[in-house]
Amino acid sequence: MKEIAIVGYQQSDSRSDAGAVNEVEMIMPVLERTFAQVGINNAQDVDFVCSGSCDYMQGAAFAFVAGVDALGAVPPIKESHVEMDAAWALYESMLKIRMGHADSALIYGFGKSSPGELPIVLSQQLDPYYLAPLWVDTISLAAMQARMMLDQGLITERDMAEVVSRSRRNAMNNPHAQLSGDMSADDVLAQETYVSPLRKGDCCPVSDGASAVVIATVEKAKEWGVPYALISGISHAIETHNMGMRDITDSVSTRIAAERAGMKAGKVDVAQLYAPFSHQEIILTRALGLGDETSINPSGGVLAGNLMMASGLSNIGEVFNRIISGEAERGIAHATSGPCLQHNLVTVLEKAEKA
Amino acid sequence: MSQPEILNQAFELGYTYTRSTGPVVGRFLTGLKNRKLVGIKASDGRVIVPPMEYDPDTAEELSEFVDVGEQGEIVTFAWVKEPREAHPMNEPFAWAMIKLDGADVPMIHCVAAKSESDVTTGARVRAVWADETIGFMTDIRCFELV
Amino acid sequence: MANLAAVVGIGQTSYTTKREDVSIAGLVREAAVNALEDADLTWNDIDAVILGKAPDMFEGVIMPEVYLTDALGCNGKPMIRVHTAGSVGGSTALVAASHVQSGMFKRVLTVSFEKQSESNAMWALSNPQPFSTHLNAGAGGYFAPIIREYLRRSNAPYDAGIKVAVKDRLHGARNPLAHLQKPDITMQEVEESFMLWDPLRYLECCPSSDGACAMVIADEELAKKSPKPPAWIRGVAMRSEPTMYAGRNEVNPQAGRDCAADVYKQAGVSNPRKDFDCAEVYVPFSWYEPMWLENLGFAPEGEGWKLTMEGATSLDENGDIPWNCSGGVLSSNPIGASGMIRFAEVARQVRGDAGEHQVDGAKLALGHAYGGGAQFFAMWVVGSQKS
Amino acid sequence: MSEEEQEMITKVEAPVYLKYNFTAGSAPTRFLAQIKKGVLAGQRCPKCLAVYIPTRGSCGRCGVPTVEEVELSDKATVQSFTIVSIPIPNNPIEPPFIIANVVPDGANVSFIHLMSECVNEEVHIGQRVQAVWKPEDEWGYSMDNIRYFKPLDEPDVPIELIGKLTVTGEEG
Repeated sequence: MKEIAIVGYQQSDSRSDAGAVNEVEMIMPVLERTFAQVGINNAQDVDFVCSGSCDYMQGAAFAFVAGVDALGAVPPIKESHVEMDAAWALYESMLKIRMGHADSALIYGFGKSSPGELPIVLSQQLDPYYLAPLWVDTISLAAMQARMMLDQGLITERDMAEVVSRSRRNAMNNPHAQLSGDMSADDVLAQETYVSPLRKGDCCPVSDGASAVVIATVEKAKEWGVPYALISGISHAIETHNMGMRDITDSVSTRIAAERAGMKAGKVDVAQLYAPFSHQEIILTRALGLGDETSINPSGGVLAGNLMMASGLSNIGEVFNRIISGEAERGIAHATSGPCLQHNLVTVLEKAEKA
Repeated sequence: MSQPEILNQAFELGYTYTRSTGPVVGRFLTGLKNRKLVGIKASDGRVIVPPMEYDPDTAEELSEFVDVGEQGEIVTFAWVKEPREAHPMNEPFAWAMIKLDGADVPMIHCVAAKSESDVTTGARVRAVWADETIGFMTDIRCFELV
Repeated sequence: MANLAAVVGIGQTSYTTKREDVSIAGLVREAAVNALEDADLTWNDIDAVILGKAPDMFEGVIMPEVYLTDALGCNGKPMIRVHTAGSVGGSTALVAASHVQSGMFKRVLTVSFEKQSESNAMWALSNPQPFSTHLNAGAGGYFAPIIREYLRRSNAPYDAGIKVAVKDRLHGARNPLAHLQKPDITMQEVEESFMLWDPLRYLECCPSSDGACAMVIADEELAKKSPKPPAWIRGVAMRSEPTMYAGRNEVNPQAGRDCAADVYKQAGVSNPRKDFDCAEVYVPFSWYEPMWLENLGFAPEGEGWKLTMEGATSLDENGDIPWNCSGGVLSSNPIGASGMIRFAEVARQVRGDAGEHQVDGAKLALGHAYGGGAQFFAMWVVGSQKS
Repeated sequence: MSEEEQEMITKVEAPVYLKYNFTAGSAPTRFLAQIKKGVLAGQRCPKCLAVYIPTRGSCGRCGVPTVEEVELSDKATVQSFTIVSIPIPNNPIEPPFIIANVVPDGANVSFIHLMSECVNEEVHIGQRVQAVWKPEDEWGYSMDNIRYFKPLDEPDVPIELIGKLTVTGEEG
């Protein structure tokens, strides 16, 4: 099977409000930087393009069609789209390369979530008969999950606050982060509760932005002559939509995905976990069996800026960055979808052997 | 090129949506209309309320309905200090997962309470019915502490 | 080279204006169960589910794969949701095929659906956006001017569209699943139907349907063991181009031509009219048959309408290259599923399992879908033989 | 049959309305700021030099931002059209009416707008038209400042030149 590498990654700033910039205007600068990083001109220089977005973020049907306007798709290109986080667009691109129909692919994700009331928008993901009509927002669902963990003694509020503190501090090194700063766990605990037991700091912000990744066969990566990291495994799994039927203090599907992706085959130096709420990072860390040897969310993770439909892809890019910089040799990137970690994807990245 | 001003305009995206329920969801909603709660038995015998159409573990179609009580116990909850406009309650309230008597799987609904400190995991609650029930999820106006 | 993959199970719902007896999950489930039964498989035999549908706003359920997990037996398995506008049913089938062709999966289920009646919207999703003119009169309003330009270029007789409208409804009358059942339709009836978007009459336009379509796609080894003949996937291609750019050929889009050339090359097709036994092509408005006959190389540019008028595309007239034997999009249109129905119907043909609309001895067939402003294309070629 | 079964619920009304604060993109905003002043402003692609109106932010062909503003004529050519016989939701205009794809002089792409003051059956591809504006005090950030396009008494534009005229209406 052809080895596949990631060769480029760029992200926009994560902003609470992208202002006048529309979707195509948000995507273009990110793509431009990605192309420059890889040393290619535009989407014509890759064999396949796949994007991830969701119409309901900005509130317009066919939002992804605008994305095609950023690609220079004349002559026409091989292109597809998932109404999911772009990490799944990367997954689709991997299939395309593995089947021999592409040697390289551009993947991008974008979301302008600020125009709507995101936690309420996402309530309409839920069961359309039993839950969507109640407008149960995503923060409240996560708060119930957190309380269950607190009640069962699986975590403390301080554990959660420490996740937040580390995120904000790590984000100080991330120029694209929306929330960063030298915030201690005590500072977090000093915040009043928001949707109890969650504090504002426990919740990811609402963000606008985009990110892009280029992947290619190792042969192609070498031809391009750019640093690359290997994608040694990728897998995902979804769970029942009835939260009452899941153990929401655990993430079974994350564990399944990590096993299938071969995470356990080696040491994990870095893990970028898509945890929109502080306690979910703890769930994921435990589900994956990660210990002290693993640096968790060095970018700050989505608590420092949550690009809906793109942050899962960004996580893959952030691990890539740390491998090519030499900070890490092996890492995993996680993406999630659905309420309370219903659907999870795990990618394993590794340092390439010296060519 | 001068720096563009920002042009904003509020708009509402929406449709009326008339949903056909199918027999399982329809049976539950019919129960609500009659102020009764009904669950369904999963392949492993657990009683799920509201009833799911398909078993999460075996993917089999489910059909064995079971009546459950209108009282239950809070499994976990979230306290909403500032209800959002779309929320079913205007005053501070709790979202809760509630395991009804006779059910094994908790359902999600809201719980009316004066303050967060009144609500606890394990607390007993009872369904409060809307003045008029029409066969919709909001026929349960909320749950209240017993 | 891609691993071999084949369609080993096909399931559809019947298509109708409103499926009032099922939930959204129930609708999707029905097609999926039919596909599993057709393949003589159970839920445990499925390794992943690939779901497709057009905009979530049709049902108002955001990212519905999240809610449909249990209906599709997907708990613990991979689930992916594709959305490429009107071409999505075709694109979804291609993404499903790639799961197997990549060698990463042995057997997957793919499902696409639309329960668009739920939205009660008159012209699907044409609600106004701020700062733009509110002249959106539905898809017909968008495509009618393009059709007018085709008429100008080709000098096609005014009734070529009418002929397609009749032909596809007569085909649909052979297909018990088709939404419109009009066995007695006449040219006169179509011609006298209300002119909606000149030159498109009411009966030259697709209906709006609820429905779902599903397929099981398996690798070579499992396909060989399948109880019914597999439909081997001989070529897969997709192409996209922007909605609008200076000099864009909207009548005969390059993306469609390029996509066809790509898929033909894979399948060893040099003369599509001769090499294919039939085709299912996305024709939501009658005139798109002659337009796509040209775009897909079945006829020289400007002459697609001649095939239509000669009856070459008609099963009832013993045409040499029947198009849309199932009745096509003109007979059933659950938008998100419409592309997959095309792909599934050609698989039925080469499996010899198309019932009253079977083309005798069909061995090689083209499935086609398009979407957006005729800018997204998905195609596959299936055959009764591996090569 | 029990009473309960007789009244089985089979459907529910479940409206979903979500509020958004729509923001025009920055390139669209520049177009809208001009049309508020009664000016049809196109934007030129720096690579292929095509002029777009109304711009969406990029040249679809090249995938780059359209930056340079180009003032266009309000005279235009009909690229194609349809006669619509059904009402548009949320639009008071009464059918039958003509929606035409018109290319303003100086632009290379068309946009759709209404045509009026014409005999519907006589509208044709290549026909010359001109914008009829609303009174100035009604102008806002909208293409609707143009009420409709009306026929001009000028010779038709040859097919191969549609979308290629300069801002003065000459062969580009």
